[in-house]
Amino acid sequence: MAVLSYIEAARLALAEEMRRDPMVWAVGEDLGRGGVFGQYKGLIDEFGADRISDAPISESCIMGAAVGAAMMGTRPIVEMRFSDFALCAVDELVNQAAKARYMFGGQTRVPLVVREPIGMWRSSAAQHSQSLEAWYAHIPGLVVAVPSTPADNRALLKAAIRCDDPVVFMEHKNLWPLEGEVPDNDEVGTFGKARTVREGSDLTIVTWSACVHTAAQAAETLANEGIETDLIDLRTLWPWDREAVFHSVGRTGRLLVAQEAVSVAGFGAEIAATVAEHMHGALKAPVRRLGAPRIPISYAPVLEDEVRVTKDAIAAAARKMVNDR
Amino acid sequence: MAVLSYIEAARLALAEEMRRDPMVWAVGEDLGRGGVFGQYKGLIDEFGADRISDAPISESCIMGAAVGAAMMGTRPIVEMRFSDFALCAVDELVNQAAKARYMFGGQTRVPLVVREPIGMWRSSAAQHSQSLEAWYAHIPGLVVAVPSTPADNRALLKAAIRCDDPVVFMEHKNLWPLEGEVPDNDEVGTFGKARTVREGSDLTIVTWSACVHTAAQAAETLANEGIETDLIDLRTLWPWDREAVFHSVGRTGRLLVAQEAVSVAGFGAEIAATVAEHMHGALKAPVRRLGAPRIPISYAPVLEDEVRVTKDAIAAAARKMVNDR
Amino acid sequence: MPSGEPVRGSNLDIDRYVARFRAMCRIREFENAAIKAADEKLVLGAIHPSIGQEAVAVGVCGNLRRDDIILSTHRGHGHTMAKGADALAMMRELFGRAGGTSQGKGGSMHIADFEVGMLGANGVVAANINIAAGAAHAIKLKGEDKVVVCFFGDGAINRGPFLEGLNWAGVFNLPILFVCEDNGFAATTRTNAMTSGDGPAARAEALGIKAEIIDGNDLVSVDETARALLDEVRRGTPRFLLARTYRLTGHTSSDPAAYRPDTEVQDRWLNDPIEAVRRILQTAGIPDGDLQAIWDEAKAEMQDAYETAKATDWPEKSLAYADVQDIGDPRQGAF
Amino acid sequence: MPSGEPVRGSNLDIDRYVARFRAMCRIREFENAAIKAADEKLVLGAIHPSIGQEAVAVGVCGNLRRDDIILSTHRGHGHTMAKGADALAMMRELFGRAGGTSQGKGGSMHIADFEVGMLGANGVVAANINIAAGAAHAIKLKGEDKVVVCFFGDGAINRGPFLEGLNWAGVFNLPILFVCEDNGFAATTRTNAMTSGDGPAARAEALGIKAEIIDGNDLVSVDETARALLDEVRRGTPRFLLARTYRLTGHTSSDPAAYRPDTEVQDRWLNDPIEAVRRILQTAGIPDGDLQAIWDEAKAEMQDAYETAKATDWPEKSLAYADVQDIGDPRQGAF
Ligand SMILES: Cc1ncc(C[n+]2csc(CCOP(=O)(O)OP(=O)(O)O)c2C)c(N)n1
Ligand SMILES: Cc1ncc(C[n+]2csc(CCOP(=O)(O)OP(=O)(O)O)c2C)c(N)n1
Ligand SMILES: [Mg+2]
Ligand SMILES: [Mg+2]
Repeated sequence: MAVLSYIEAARLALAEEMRRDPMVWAVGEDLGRGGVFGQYKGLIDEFGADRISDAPISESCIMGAAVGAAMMGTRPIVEMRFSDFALCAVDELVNQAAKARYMFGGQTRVPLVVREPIGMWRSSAAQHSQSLEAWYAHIPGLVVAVPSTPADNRALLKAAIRCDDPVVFMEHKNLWPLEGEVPDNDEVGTFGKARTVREGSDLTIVTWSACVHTAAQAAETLANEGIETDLIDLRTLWPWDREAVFHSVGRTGRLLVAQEAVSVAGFGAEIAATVAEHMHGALKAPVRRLGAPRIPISYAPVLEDEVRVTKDAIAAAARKMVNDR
Repeated sequence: MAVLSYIEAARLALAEEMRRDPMVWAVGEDLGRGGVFGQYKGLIDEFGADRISDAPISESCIMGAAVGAAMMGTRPIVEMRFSDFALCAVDELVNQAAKARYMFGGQTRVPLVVREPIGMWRSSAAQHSQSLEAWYAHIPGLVVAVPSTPADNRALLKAAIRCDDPVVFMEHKNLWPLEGEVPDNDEVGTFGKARTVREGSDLTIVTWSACVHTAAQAAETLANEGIETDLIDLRTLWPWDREAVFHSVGRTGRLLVAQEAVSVAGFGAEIAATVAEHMHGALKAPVRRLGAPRIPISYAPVLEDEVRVTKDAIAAAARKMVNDR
Repeated sequence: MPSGEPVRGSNLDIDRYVARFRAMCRIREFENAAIKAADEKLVLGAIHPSIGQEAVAVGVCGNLRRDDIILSTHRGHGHTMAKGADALAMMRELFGRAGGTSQGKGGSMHIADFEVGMLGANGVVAANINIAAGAAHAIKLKGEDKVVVCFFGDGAINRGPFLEGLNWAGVFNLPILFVCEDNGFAATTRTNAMTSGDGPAARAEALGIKAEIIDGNDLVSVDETARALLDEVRRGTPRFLLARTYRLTGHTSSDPAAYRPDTEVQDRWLNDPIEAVRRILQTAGIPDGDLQAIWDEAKAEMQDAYETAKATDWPEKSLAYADVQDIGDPRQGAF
Repeated sequence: MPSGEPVRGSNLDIDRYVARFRAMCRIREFENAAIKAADEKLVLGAIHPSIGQEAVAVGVCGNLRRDDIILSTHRGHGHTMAKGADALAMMRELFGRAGGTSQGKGGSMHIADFEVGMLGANGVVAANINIAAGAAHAIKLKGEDKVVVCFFGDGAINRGPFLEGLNWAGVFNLPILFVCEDNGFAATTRTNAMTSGDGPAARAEALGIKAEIIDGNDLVSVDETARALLDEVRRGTPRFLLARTYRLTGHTSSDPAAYRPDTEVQDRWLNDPIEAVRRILQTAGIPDGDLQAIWDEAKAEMQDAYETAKATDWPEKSLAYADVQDIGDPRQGAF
């Protein structure tokens, strides 16, 4: 076990996969100098400018070209810098990458990894802070990964690179410096396999990405009050680990979903609805969602904080669910 | 009361609003010749080429220019032709139009109507058939309208044109020829006000757009079996009429949501989750969703039909909910 | 600029041009059969015939290897056939039947045949430009000597991907030939009315891609110019070809094209690219009977394709769930 | 091409240039104060200083009426001040405080002041180009005689909106001046390494927008060229101005810009546009003490702005829910 940061773990995964498979290459703006957050730092020295490729400010061509390059047998990783900028390349991702294999009757495959850093990152404001994972979960053909730890970032990025279908890989900007243990073995993650962060019998909290850590703090607080949380980190939203959630709710009888994204039509709705459909009889309390209000994200810290799902909000909601017996 | 088709009702609304307000104008490809479905036929003769304006094949500029023109006090209606092509203009709609008013601290407004014809239209295949209303409902700043009748198409399009915020106006391509009574008065619709299509006490079916008609047929079948449906047409998804749904489910104790869109992370999840959160105690059966499987839409009719939510599927699901007492 | 066999006059490479004449007749008759099927509601989706533009497809693709790559547009039948796709499989695709090139899942607007290097038509105007640049990018990364040809229309030059894709090809020096088929129209709109500046070639050159402008209805100049440009492309320089032509039918098979005078269309029919080749071959001494026989054969072949497609079964329903993605249950949450 | 007052030599319009010198000093010192605040974590979001590019903002905006319109980029402080926005309100916006131009909701990358016709910086490169074309479109539809100026960088010419927006302006003949500030860099990348062809002006002309190329660090030529172009624009012809300049700081205030040699930057400092104006005014007989006093005043003003902003309250929390949209409850489903 080595201790690595979330960003180092991603760099390691990239380097390992690029060594393993000469068809893997990355392209995006400023990658030659390490990328905007340093996710590619140093890689150009080992792999050269063809495989750690700079790009013009052409998001739709970065994505579209990657689709063509993937159909021709290479395995491109495209860097969107901020997930918000991927909105300049939605036709390429949703109409082209996601549908090519199906639309052409299985004649081709699009092994493409789209790295989209998501989430609030102090005072980045409305166009650099969004979390739109629900959008991509809604699109047939796309895999959606939302890692929350260094170990998962490495394992899931490796899985994404080896996946023969397009993967929207959403790293949370606030997690870059987060440190954690990363196994020394060459572990490759499994899509659709949730992680139980802690076990408990009073309620189930389902979450993903950076919100996992907020929820873990809330669970700590709750534990001190004698409320035991079964905390589930979904890791991927498509596929998502329904069985793990059903199993947990079957034991706790209570589901709380916590998400950073806007709650309305967020992925939390899918989880809550699915549990309500399939586990109605097992519920001791109504399912419950927490998420951002339906407002753009502000620049001023005090206003930005208004959309945050806090540890206290999670603990309060959990408390209410458990105590309203 | 005059009988008009869905497409005629839209043309009427447009003409009425353009006569009323000289700042209203429409822009899109081929509008001068009436638009791809004839939604603008004849309007250029009355309003001229400046107000029924052709456009280059430049979706991102059609949308982006409309944002600028709206901030300068005009009221543009942009025609996206197929909602699928609006994916070439997502930055302009989501990062710019939806956020400008907020991001600039209320200094400006973006009175913009984005017409996005949605839905399956025999053998239009993967890139001309999508229903992505859930995406826009997830975006703060956007209104989402999904009319199902000629009367609503007229009244809601007029409301959209008069709205001072951006409205994503989704007409269903299969409904263009649908005829229905349209009031002679100058009725302007209200966003967030659902329509009760038929009343019943056994279960509530919530739906919108073309699926309303499929659900109505199912309700007819169910009625013959003695199952009375409270059928609700939401008309708009943001805002959506929570109170109407709560009120109905309060009486029936059963909620079935039917949608043409992909079920996973579709707007039906929002409705089912909300009802499960707030009306748990009133439910006689688990909430239930019907929607398309998570596959792209095929060209071949037999394959295209595999993603359709049919009258029979709705009736079967309803029957099961009512009979599993 | 043209190189290779001189073809006008006495020592015309007759076999070459007879073969191209046949290819053009086959495309023309494929389109005619498809239009008939659409009128009869046997082909249910919209189709965009390439009648009048056959010389571009045949002239360019006639200079490609089987392992070279092309990408096309909504108006893609001609390109696809010219690259070597099977007409019956294509017809079955349009009919949405089993054995279609894409198993009936794509239809006309997504016609594709990866076996012959045809990476797909596209329902989104100009979307193929970026994808084509990427295909060429992969070829360069792999060190292969294939080339990519990207066909698009004059309306596509007003979408962002035209700038982004051509700039990309120039920056990375990719083996790609951009072929703009200027047929004067973007759906019901005369393209020049919505285009500022001197058009496709001027834009390409401003993006660092040298351009040639030719009469796209003249098979000989398409053939010779394409051959010369593809030589350069194969050596690693992206190039641009603007082929002026005319869309003799409506935008789709159901478009009466009332927005243009009949006289204009009648004049353009006098410039039918197939008749032009026929005249060249007649002058070169081929008996017209032989040429008419070739055309009749093409017609018969496509009528057979129509009948066979019509008699073919629908695809297996289970195919609806095939080739979505390797993981995840597509039925989840649906019914 | 330049028109109006001759300014070099004896009969220099002194007051005009003293005013512009002051405007440039104020921008420079605003940026310096903002950088200091960012270093001290008083300004929390990223800021993109325009140090070294002041002559473009001041030279162009100095020829605009208050009711004319500008749109800017992530590097928008200079343009916004040059158009007449209040420096203290801007500083408060960067600090995220009450009384900011956008009430603290937008910050540096969304700086805007609609009162003075500044319709916003933009966090998305090139997104302002289409919006600006639309603003000009509205002006034309309303029959007003305002003009729009759209500022963007050399990196923005590789995004689709550059093509779509310029084509739009040409097709509809809109009153808009596109100003490309070529500072040689797109973030950490030398723009020319990722740009094919002859650059911004060549692309603009291929799109039917006539272009002028000038030294953007020479206030006089920016002023005179902009004045001449804006005359044409006001008469209804879109025009393009390419201003060559240099970004003297890093991309953001926290970018050490290690990707370029110090010597390059040192050389460029010798071409500081503010010092150039100072020299012109000295030659024209203005005592250097007077000029230094103007600069010192600017510095004092911005230090005050910094202190005042620092002492200003945060915005009311309730503002988070204001100005979302007129209907719908934004709290629904959240907590
Ligand atoms: C992004 C996008 N916008 C609009 C359309 C609708 N559309 C299909 S074909 C067409 C005209 C294209 O003109 P051109 O590129 O010249 O090709 P042609 O039809 O003339 O072969 C349009 C507007 C589309 N398919 N995609
Ligand atoms: C669509 C988009 N892609 C990438 C970015 C990240 N980004 C911000 S500024 C910048 C460089 C822009 O260069 P240029 O247009 O020359 O402006 P400059 O910074 O030199 O003033 C980049 C890549 C962005 N904001 N938007
Ligand atoms: Mg055309
Ligand atoms: Mg620059």
